[in-house]
Amino acid sequence: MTRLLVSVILTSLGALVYGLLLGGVSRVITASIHGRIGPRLTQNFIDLWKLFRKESSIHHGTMFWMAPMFRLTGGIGVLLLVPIIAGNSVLTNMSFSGDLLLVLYFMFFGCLGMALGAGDSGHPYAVVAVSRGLLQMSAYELSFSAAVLVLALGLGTFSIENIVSAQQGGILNWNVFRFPFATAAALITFLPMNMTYPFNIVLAPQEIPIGPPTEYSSRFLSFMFSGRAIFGVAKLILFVNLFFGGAGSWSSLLIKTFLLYMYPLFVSPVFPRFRTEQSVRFLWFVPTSLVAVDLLRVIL
Amino acid sequence: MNVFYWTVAGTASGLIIVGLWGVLTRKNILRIGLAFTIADTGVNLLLVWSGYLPGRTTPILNGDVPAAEAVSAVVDPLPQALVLTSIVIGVAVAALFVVVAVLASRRLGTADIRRMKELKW
Amino acid sequence: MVTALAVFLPLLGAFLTAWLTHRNERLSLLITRLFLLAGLAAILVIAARLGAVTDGGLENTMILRTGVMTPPLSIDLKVTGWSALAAVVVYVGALLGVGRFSGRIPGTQPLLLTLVTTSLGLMFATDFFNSFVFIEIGSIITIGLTAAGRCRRRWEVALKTAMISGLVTILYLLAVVIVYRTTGELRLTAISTMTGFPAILVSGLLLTVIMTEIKAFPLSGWGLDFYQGVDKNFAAVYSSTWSLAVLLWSARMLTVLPLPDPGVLARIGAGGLVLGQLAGLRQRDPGRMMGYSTSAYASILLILAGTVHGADYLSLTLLFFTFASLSKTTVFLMADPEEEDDPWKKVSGYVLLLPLLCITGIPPFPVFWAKIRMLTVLADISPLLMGAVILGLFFESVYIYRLWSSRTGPWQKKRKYFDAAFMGAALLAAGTVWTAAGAEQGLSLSGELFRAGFVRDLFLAIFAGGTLLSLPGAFRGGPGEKSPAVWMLVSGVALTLLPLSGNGLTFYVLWEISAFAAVIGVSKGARPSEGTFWFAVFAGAAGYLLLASLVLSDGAVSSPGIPMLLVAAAALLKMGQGGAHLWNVRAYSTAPSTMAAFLSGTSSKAAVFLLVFSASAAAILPLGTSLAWIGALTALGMAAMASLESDYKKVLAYASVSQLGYVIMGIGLTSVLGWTAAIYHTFNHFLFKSILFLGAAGVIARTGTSDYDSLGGLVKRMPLTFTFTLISVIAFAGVPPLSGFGSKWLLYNALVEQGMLPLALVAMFASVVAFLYAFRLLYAVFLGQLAPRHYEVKEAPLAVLAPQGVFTAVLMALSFRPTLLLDRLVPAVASIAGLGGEIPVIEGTALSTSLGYWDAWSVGMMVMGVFGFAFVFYWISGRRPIHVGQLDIGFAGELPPSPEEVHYAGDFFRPFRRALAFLPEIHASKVFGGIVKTADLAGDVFRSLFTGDARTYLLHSLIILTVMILWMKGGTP
Amino acid sequence: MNPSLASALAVFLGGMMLAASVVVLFVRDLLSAIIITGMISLSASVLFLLMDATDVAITEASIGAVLATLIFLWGKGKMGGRE
Amino acid sequence: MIRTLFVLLVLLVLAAAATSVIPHLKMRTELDGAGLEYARRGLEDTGSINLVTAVIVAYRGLDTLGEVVVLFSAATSVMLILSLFPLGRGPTDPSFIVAHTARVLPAPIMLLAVYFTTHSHLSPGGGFPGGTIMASAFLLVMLGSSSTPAGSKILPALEALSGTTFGLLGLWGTMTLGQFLNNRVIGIGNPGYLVSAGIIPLVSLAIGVKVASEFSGIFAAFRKSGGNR
Repeated sequence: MTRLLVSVILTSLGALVYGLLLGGVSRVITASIHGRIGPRLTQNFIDLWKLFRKESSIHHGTMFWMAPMFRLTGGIGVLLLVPIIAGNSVLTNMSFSGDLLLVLYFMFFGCLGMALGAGDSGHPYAVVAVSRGLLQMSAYELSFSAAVLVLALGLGTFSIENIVSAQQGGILNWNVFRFPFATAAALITFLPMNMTYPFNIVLAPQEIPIGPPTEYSSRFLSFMFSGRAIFGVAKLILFVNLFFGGAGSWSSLLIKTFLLYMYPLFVSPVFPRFRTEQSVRFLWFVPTSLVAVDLLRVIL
Repeated sequence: MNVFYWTVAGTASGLIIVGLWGVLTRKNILRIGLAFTIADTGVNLLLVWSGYLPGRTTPILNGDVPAAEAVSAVVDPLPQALVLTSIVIGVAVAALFVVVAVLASRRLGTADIRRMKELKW
Repeated sequence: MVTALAVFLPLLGAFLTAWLTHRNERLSLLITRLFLLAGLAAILVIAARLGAVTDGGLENTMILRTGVMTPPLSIDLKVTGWSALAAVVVYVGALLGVGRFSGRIPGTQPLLLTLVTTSLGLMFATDFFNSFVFIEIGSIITIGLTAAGRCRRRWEVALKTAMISGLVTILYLLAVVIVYRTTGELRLTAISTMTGFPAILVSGLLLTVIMTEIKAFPLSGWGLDFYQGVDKNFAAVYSSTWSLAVLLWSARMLTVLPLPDPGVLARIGAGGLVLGQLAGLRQRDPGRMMGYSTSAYASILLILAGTVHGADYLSLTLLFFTFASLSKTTVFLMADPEEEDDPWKKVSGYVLLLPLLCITGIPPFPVFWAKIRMLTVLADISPLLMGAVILGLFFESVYIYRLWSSRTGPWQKKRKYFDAAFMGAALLAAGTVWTAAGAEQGLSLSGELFRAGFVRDLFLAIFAGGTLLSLPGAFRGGPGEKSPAVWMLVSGVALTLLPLSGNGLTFYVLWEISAFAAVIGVSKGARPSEGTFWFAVFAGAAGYLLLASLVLSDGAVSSPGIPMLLVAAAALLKMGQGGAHLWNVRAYSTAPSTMAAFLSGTSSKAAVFLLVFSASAAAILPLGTSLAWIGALTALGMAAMASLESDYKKVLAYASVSQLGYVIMGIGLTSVLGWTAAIYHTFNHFLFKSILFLGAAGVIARTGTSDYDSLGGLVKRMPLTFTFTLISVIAFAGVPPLSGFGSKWLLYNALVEQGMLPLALVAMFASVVAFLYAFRLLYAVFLGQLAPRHYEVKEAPLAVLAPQGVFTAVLMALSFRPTLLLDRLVPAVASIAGLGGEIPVIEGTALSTSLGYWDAWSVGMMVMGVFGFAFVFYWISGRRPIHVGQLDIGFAGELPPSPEEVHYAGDFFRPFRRALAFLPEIHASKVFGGIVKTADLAGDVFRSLFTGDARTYLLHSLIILTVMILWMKGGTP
Repeated sequence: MNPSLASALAVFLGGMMLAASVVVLFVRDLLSAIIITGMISLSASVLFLLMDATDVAITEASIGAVLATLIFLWGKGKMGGRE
Repeated sequence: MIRTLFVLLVLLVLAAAATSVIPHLKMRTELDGAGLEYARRGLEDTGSINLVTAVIVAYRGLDTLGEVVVLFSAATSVMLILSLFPLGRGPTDPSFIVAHTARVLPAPIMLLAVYFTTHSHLSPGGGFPGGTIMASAFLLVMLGSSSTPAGSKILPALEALSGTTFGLLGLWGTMTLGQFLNNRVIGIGNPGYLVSAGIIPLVSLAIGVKVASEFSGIFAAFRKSGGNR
């Protein structure tokens, strides 16, 4: 019990640090692509601390109040439900409580909380962003869950651990090779999942300050940032587990997640931003058709 | 005697057909009433006709026809009895029909049945 | 002697009053009543002597000889137990109507009294020509009283009736000629000995006469005009005297017709029933509707004559026609003849309810027993015929419903209505008791129709609990609503008894009671007309499908094959699946909110119950996968509709149908996992939909609106309602750790286990779309800006809040310890024969299959732990934030204009609509509108037969006559 | 009566009646139509006599021919020129 | 025109279809069925020489009662309707010829009527033509006077009386012989005499009076609402 508690706390903190670090890296790289000087690698830590320490703080109501907790819980929860390193009994954390299905649905927890908070703020922009975000989510979840279900059907299990262990024994056993189309689809959905170009209309920096959390500031925002960073890492680990053979060791975990994190950076700047309905339609059809290919392979 | 027999039958049937024809095609309600009367007459003829036997007499057993020979001497009394009823009924219905027709044409301002169809469908 | 008195007393009275009425109208009326009462006493004595009330006495006979000698020379009047009972109805009808009608129009008593004697004479007549005389008297009096009636269109009606009777006279006398010439006598029984072409000709003539007289489609044109145009108070007398007499005489005539094949009658009747009632579907004039209903009963007579024989025939005809006549009389008595266009304009629906229910044959009214007996017989002969009859009856119930539903008049304590209603109710109640006691198939609430066990008990708990918890809020209707509490209670009690029913009949009766009580409950809403109509139509359709299944499966609710298909269709309709959601959306949104909660949360589970138990009894589920697909597509489509909808209750309605789609999906899988998922979700849905609708009830009660655009920010005013709604929304969205996820987990396991990935995908997509409306619901109603007009809004009434609390408590318990339910549910489902697939394993709080695992308890603990940690950490890590209002937002330095303008709720998911634009717009309302339009068009084709020109009606009769003669001639060598 | 005479009379009367009945339908003047209908009734009563139905003949002559005609005449008078 | 021809076509098709019945309706040479029985025992059973009357009043008395009721209902209806919806224009002054004829003719006409009515069991005629002729006498009286004749006041009473008599005569049979309208409640006497055939003369008289009062009632109603133009 104590071991579990320690592991949970350490994993969460680690994921937070790693998430912020990755964010910093991405900002640096983006800046260099743009030819700017850009922020420092540690800028995200500084921002977080600044927000956390800010004295003045307002809230608009109970849901506004609770939303950052929801967000944080959502992020940490997903992280805890995903076994981080295959075979490491400690770092499986809470993954015994449920399988892939639970993770899939638990990913909504944080989103829902944040959306509610945004709604409670009473700010129309926040709600507009929520509207877009939910729509886009509904779109990418279709193809992402399709990809996941194809894996589950193909491997005959919903258990992430089993999925990971099914990929052991050589790189060709990785699902990225066994289910290339499903993986491709999942990688496409990875972009809107992280709200990067061309799927960043939710944040739409030119129109809406920062998307749903428009009204948030100070400590509330720091919680949200933390939640988001942890959630990002959790998603990376999930992808690695599902498609890239899982991580047998710390090093492979870091390398795989880092590479996966870098992939949007090199893809997204190429595309212009989709309008909501465009992204929705794109996500409904393109990745889903890809999955369909693997689905037919599995069924036949 | 067959000629007589079938002539009456033909006349009766003809009257029924013409009467119904009139009922179904005439527009003036009073004339429709007349057509009904004609058809009724035809039906009555047919009824009496159905009780007719050749070479016999009225079913009244007075001196001319002894009661013992009635069976072979008189025509069938039943259809005649029925026709009596039918005639009276016919005229009763006709009287009512005419009264209704008169009032209908007065109230509706027309005797044309084609204009008496407010109730339909 | 008593017989002679019973028949001729009114006639003597008529002669007397013909003289008196010129002198003293009131004395005349008194004498009329006295003679009628004396006659009634006489006929009651006869009925008692014949032992008519007991079942066997219908065939006992008493002869009244007239003239000299015996038939065939003279004429007998024959009173049977059967006709004696009908004669009682004639007297009662006359007594009920005579004061009303002749009170308004002086000088009509002699005719009314004569009509009674004539009706009795016709019912007792044994002689062919004698019947003719009676028919003529009846026609003359009908014409006379129609013309004397107080209504604008009397002349037209009287003239048409006169012309019809003229034609009938001619055809009948022709038949007399042929009968007498070929048989030598005129007894009715002689007709049946005829053979060869004369038999055909006489059959044709008499059938035409009968069909015209009883107003069977397609010879019903004049009858429709008659009922539309005639003085409604005369129609009251007419219905239970002359109309009844003609029906019963025809019932006897039809059995003696020397038809080559009596089955022809049934086909003519069934065809006429379907087409005639189809024609009536679009009818708006209430009087004409009654005419169409009469025509339906005429067709039923033809069907009975063609299929049923002996004692059954007697009891069925008696049941059908006496009670229909009596009900019709009651209905007409309540009409106000001065109101030409809608004589029932000012009448309260309550007063009309009983007789109209009786006419439509809703259990437990006597006509129902006759109907089900008839259908049972028909089912043995030809299921197709039975189907046609059921379809026709369904059409009838649609326009009868319309007749009822447009009665919005308040309950008036007029004596006029009271005595009619009271007597009608008393008579109907007596009849009900009589039939229920003598009904061949008894009702039973103990028996093994449904296998006792946990699943049955679970449904029992749902029905009982749902009713009890929805009820408190129903006592006070919301704004503009009336209280549906009584009807909810009736419906709920019937529902609760449903799982206990001992046989199929009981089940059906309870089902129907529950349905029609619910219809009335729904009609208490603020703008009920359309919603209630569609609800009634769909509930009616489901009921008739169920009836068909019941009849076909011989006492059980269903059996393999077609009956099971019918049951599945009924359940789908009831649950709004596969496009049938039209009724849910319209009814839920217009019904009183608590009624909607009851319907969606509790009542819809009856369909699940039906499907589960029928399928498990039939051991197989036809459709199977297709059923699952219907559920999946419904779940998806309705979720999308819910996201785009802007009315609180409509959203909930769509959502409800969408959620039930998962249930159907699970049942369609026919595996242990699938059914576990379905039943688990059923229970879940019961909880969260009840909470949601009750919450909506509270919101609407306080704000008076259900429009998203006008709501918002209510979390500040109704925090408890919001909390309950939030919890149930999280639950139905399937977000862990609340109970909805369990349903999803079980369902996906079942789907993947069966290898149905496409289905799983659709389900997954539907559940994601569910987020859209889930959030929108919470946001538009409770979050965002609070409109100034709602500043003073109070928390919802305790009557809806407390039940929500109870539901929420159960929901939370189920969320954290789903094994409380699953521990019992899984073994129960596993023991149902015919279900394949693996059985999930439960260990402690964890549930696992070969695919995956789920431990709700530990998930719950984790979420609580993390959330609690974050909360506490926030609490201790710094200063409390300051609360500011919703208008105090960063608005680019501007002051937000007004809360309403800032609240962004309308067309919330516009991009979604745009993204869907490539789909052809298939709205259920359009589809059903199309169906209705097609039916209307088809009905119009047949309606257009009735041009209103009396000559056309005569021509119809002649054409039918020609066709029948040619047909029968061709049929026999 | 001589059978052949009866037959001849029947043929004659029958033909007249049929012709008259068609005339009733198509003659323009309603008054003539009513009178002709009365004539048809009278002819019918002759046929009744020929068929040995004395009672019927008397009744038809008094009721069918006279009374009905009177009633229709009254009706025509009351209806006036409405067509 | 098309309608006229179409209807004719339908009727002819119907007639043609019905022609198959002709072989079944060949002329009879011998009585059979009920007719035979009536001819054989009619006189014995009823004591009426006129077999048609025997059938009408005795054997099938119920039909005749019905017939009377038909007339009663029609007359009542007509009177009712005309009293509810008067046509305006009351009686007009009779012409000279009519007035004089009306003074002379009624008596002999009445005589004929009474003969027909009371001798129904002996000779052709009977209550119906008798009653009609009575009514025509009344009609003449009515046409001859400019006001409604005094007789019309007692019409309803006469009507009620005759109708009730008919009904009670019927019930008498039920009470004594268990057969409604049996004519043998009193002896049938010697056939051929005026007082014979049981209650047939009585019933005929009742019928005659009833028919007369009904038709007179109709005439009176017609007259009241405007005479013949």
